[in-house]
Amino acid sequence: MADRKNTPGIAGTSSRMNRRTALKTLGAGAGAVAGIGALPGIIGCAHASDEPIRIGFQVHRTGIGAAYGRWYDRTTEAVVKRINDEGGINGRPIEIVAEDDGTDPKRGAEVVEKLATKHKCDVAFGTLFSHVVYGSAPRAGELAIPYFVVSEGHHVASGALNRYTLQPGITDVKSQVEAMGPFIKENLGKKVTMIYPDFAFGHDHRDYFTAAFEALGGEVLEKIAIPPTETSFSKYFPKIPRETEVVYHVMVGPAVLTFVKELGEFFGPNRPEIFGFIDSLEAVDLASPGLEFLEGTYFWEGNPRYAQEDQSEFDKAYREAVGVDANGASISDAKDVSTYAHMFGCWETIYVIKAGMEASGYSGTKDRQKLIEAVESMTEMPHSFEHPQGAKLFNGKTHQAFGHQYISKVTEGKLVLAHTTSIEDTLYEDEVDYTSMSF
Amino acid sequence: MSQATRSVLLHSFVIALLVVMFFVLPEYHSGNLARILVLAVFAMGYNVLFGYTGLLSLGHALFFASGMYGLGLSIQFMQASPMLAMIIGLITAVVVSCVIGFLALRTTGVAFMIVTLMFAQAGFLTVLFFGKYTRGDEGFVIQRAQRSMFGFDLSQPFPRYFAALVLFSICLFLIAWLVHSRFGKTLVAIRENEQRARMLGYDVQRHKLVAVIISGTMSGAAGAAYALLFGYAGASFAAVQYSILPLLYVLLGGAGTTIGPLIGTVFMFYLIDISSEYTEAYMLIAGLVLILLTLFAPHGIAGLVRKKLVWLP
Amino acid sequence: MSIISTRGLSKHYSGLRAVNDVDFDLPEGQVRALIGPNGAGKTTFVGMLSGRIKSTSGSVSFLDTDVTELPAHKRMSMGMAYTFQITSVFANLSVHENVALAARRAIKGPAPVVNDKVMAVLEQVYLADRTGQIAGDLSYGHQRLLEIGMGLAQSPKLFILDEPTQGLSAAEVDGFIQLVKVLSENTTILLIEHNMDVVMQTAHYITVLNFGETLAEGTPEEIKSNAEVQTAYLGST
Amino acid sequence: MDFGPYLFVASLEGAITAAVLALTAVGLSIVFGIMRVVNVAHGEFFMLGAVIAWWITSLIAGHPALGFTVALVAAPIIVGVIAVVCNRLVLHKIDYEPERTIVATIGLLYVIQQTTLMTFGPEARPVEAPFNQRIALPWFEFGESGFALTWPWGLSTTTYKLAVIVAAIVILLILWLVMTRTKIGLIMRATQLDQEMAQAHGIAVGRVYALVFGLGAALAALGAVLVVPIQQAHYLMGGDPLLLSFIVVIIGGLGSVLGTVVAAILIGMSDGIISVFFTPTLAKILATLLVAFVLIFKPDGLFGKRRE
Repeated sequence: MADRKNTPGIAGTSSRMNRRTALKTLGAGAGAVAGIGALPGIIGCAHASDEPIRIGFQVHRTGIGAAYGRWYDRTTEAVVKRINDEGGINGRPIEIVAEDDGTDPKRGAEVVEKLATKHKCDVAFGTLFSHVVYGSAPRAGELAIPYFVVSEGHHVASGALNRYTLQPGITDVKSQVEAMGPFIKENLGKKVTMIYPDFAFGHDHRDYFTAAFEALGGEVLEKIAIPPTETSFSKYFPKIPRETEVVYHVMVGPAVLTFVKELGEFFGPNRPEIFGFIDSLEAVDLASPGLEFLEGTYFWEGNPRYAQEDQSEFDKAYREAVGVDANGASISDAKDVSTYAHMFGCWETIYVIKAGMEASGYSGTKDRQKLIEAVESMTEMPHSFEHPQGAKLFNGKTHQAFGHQYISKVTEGKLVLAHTTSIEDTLYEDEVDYTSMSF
Repeated sequence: MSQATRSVLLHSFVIALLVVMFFVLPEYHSGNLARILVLAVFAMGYNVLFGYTGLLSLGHALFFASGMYGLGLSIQFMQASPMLAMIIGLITAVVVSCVIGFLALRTTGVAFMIVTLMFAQAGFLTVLFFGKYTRGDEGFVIQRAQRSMFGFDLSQPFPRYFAALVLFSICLFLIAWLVHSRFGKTLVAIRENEQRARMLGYDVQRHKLVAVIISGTMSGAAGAAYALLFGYAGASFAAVQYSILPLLYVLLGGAGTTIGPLIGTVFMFYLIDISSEYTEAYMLIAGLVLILLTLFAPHGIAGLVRKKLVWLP
Repeated sequence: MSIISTRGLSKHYSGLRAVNDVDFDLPEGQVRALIGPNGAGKTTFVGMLSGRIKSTSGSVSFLDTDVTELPAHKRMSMGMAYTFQITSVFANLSVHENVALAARRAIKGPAPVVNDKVMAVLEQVYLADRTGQIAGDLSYGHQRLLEIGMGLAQSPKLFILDEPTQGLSAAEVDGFIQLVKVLSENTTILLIEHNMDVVMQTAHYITVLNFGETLAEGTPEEIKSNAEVQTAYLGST
Repeated sequence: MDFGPYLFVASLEGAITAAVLALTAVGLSIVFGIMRVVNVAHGEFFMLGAVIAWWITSLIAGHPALGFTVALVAAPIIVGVIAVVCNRLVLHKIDYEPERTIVATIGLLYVIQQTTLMTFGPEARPVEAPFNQRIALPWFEFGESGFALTWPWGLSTTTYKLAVIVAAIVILLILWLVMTRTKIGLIMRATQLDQEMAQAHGIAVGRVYALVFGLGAALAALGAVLVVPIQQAHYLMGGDPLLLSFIVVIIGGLGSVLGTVVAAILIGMSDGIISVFFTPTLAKILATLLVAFVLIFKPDGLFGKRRE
């Protein structure tokens, strides 16, 4: 683990302007290191070669997802460095070939095509925004390139995609949302008003949460869908019924901070309980002006942003490798807050790819189907350096991972873990069996 | 050689070249070219209205999306065959362009730009509003099994490329014929001097309406083809960027020329594709190139060529 | 028989009576000149005849049909042609295409037929050697001629010309006078004209407008000797 | 919330939207009215104003009002200068030809956006308001015990939001005075009416254009500085103001500053009030269609002069 000491430095120095070149040199450098430092490992391996494994990285560098993309980039960089330092995959170093998709489904599909046919990548990986996943997945399937998304959308598990698309590194919105029901009902209140963006991601929240919550005997009083182009929100809040006990909010996009701030201004001193998805404040500093009112409210977190008292050694190592401080911000700039609740997915997904390639003896694109079968046969992924967010259960039939969810309470301006759901809370019935589909 | 013969020769040559391209180009580029051909159809549709009739619309995403959703939703919810779905997509685009044309043509100039922009924005929001069926911004995938036409699997490179090329060729010849027809020449007259055209006895409103319908339908055909060939329909295609794109393609390639839209689409596509390999700041490069082009090639790339070859249609 | 006539035709712009209650009859085959001082409402009046300007009240009938509610293009296709006071040609198109656009609307025949007509017209307006030139590059006088040619190409029953000789050289004006004489053999012509020489040489009959109302009507001789017209208009030239 | 207070809150929100919109749009209105060009990069000048405001306030320590005041002065000037440079390097060279201007300003839009992304980053960044107290508002009721004042849940606004409305009114008044009472205003209006005539009278049209373009951008930036404590600085924030101000200018009638202000109020208020009666997205659809139909029935805008 000697490498972990200098990783943050590297992540920190690579400038945002030429991450691509940084990645390239990093990949090459790491390859050289792997070639020398991990010699014993390689010699034992029959089909070892210096030819790197090319992982195509579809990244949101521009467009609405750029804030997420930046941290997905840094996380990927860190995990690749770590793996390459440890000897790569099957003795071969990983090379990341990154292409910006502009957070646009059309460009996304083009990028997948480029990664597959021009850059001859072994696999494609890394998409976050679900509309880009939807736009790109058909092409991945047609080109028969394994496509590992890190999106938390329900698209994969819903059966809408194809055998080549998998989501092994992050849980999906359906399981996240359904798992919140018991906590909200027992600790916050039975009468909920939901505020969510009026597009598919918001509708998923609305539908899955309402169903799960009503099954528990709770009640969703009002569902307020906010148009995605909106920049001011106060005018919608009067729709919140008086008898509301809990306001459930989830917003995405650049206007999130306005949204949360105006929510606070609306309620003033006597607010109901407030439960939000951290998506509303991902990459936003909790100390931003106007957010004081969040004190005492609750958030779902995919992975706790602030290092907790009982922080695992895995989280510690992961945090350090990516270059994130104990408050979830960049170690080089305390105002540069990470998308901590999502970006672990890149780390874990790359490790799943590694495990899959090692299990299937992957040696080249001809082994892509074997790789997918190998991943499909995975089940338990224990809490480890490979899976720092927590233990996961992978469902090979639905191509989706399931895992613990975290609920934190804002305490003295920091998110303090209040509850961890069990994996069982997040499970639901299979909606598809991809393994029965042909390649 | 008469103008008509020259035009047929030129366009046949372009299409022959495109046929050869598929076999010559590496897989990645022929895949791109399939996309470009569909987008060029969109741009050609836009060119009918902007380049030939002189009406600047900022709402063509609506027509593109009408075709896309007409086809997509009928496959998704009626299990329509691709052929039937294509027809439904075209009918949707015809109906939408009739309505928009009828209403928006009460205005001219900048008011026309805004009215079309507003209708397109309303269309985009409508797609989100009916998220239950359209899945809003996420959109939906049209599965491979539903994308076979006449026994060809349109998800495969060869059938897909040639399906795109067939559509493109039909539209190219349609436009080449149009610009030499009385109707096309009247559109140009309207573009050049609407008042004069009216006082020559031409029914300007009717001509404009027909131009909107042809333009909207061609754009809708592109939308439908895009969904069918690439298997995805989503709200981002109805957003305002997709109204700006065909305008850029046409202005870059050369407004009011038959092959300008194709040139502009190729240029813009590869400008982004290539510059994004060298730098993250590819939008910066794209922006600078746009500025330079307006400074040094005001009539688009085809406009530059036309200076040498005045007969270019 | 009147080819065009108006009854009580008026155009009021928020208080200003540009044209007020004009009764007007133009017999078929006549060359009529419409004269009057600047601001007398001549252009507004012919604008209402052609449908370019909507009348406030009154009626227009053309070829015994009430056309008051018909849009301009319908009146044109019934057999009117109109040239603008300020030159209005398709500046970026060729001379040939300018005339062809006019001819095509009137002649439904195939391209060669249209082409013959275009060449005949260009011959008539002395532009036959400039067919390929871009209209915007023509001299002002040639543009005026081109515009007249566009009118001719429609083979109109009624040809309305709004100040056709403005800006023409003396030689061009003479040519124009000859042209009108030839045309008058089978076309009714309504001419707004300031050049009294042209009026006197071409018009069979003259209508004088002043402050939007008909001041006088009569043969050139009658108008010349009309005292009222003298004071209102002719005296001042 | 009861209907009465709800309508009140929505109207108040509408008024804030209207104030910001008026400020942003009036810059475009001047550019559009005088130079007759569609500046697609107008929204990016707005964005630059917000981003520069964030940058300045983050440099200046101490009470937030201090940094904010500096930003209020400096950001519009900086943005105005950038705009004048753009005008000189690009628009002037293409002679303000309408179509080329559209493409060129789209190019500018890309350049400014990408440059901001690379320097400022993709995050939304807040700027602290110089003052910001929540004000709970009372409501009147005729209950059983007669007339009574109540304090409904959520019926509130903030001092800063009210200040934005006041500031917008003041700035617009100053602008109106400049346009009508000063020589420079006279020159600008003369150029608007007839460019050639103005030139004939010895007005340096080129300089006027540069000034107008800079002023238009500076006004957009000023609007952005006022807005940034309510919204946040973000590199993609220019899109909406561009569309909205474009709409406002056309609805108001080309070149009519008064029309622009009235249209801003109309659109801001209708956006707020329509949201009371319909579900949010439906309300947006209706507000959008309203704009379209206003223009269909009044193609020259509310205050536009009919061009024959």
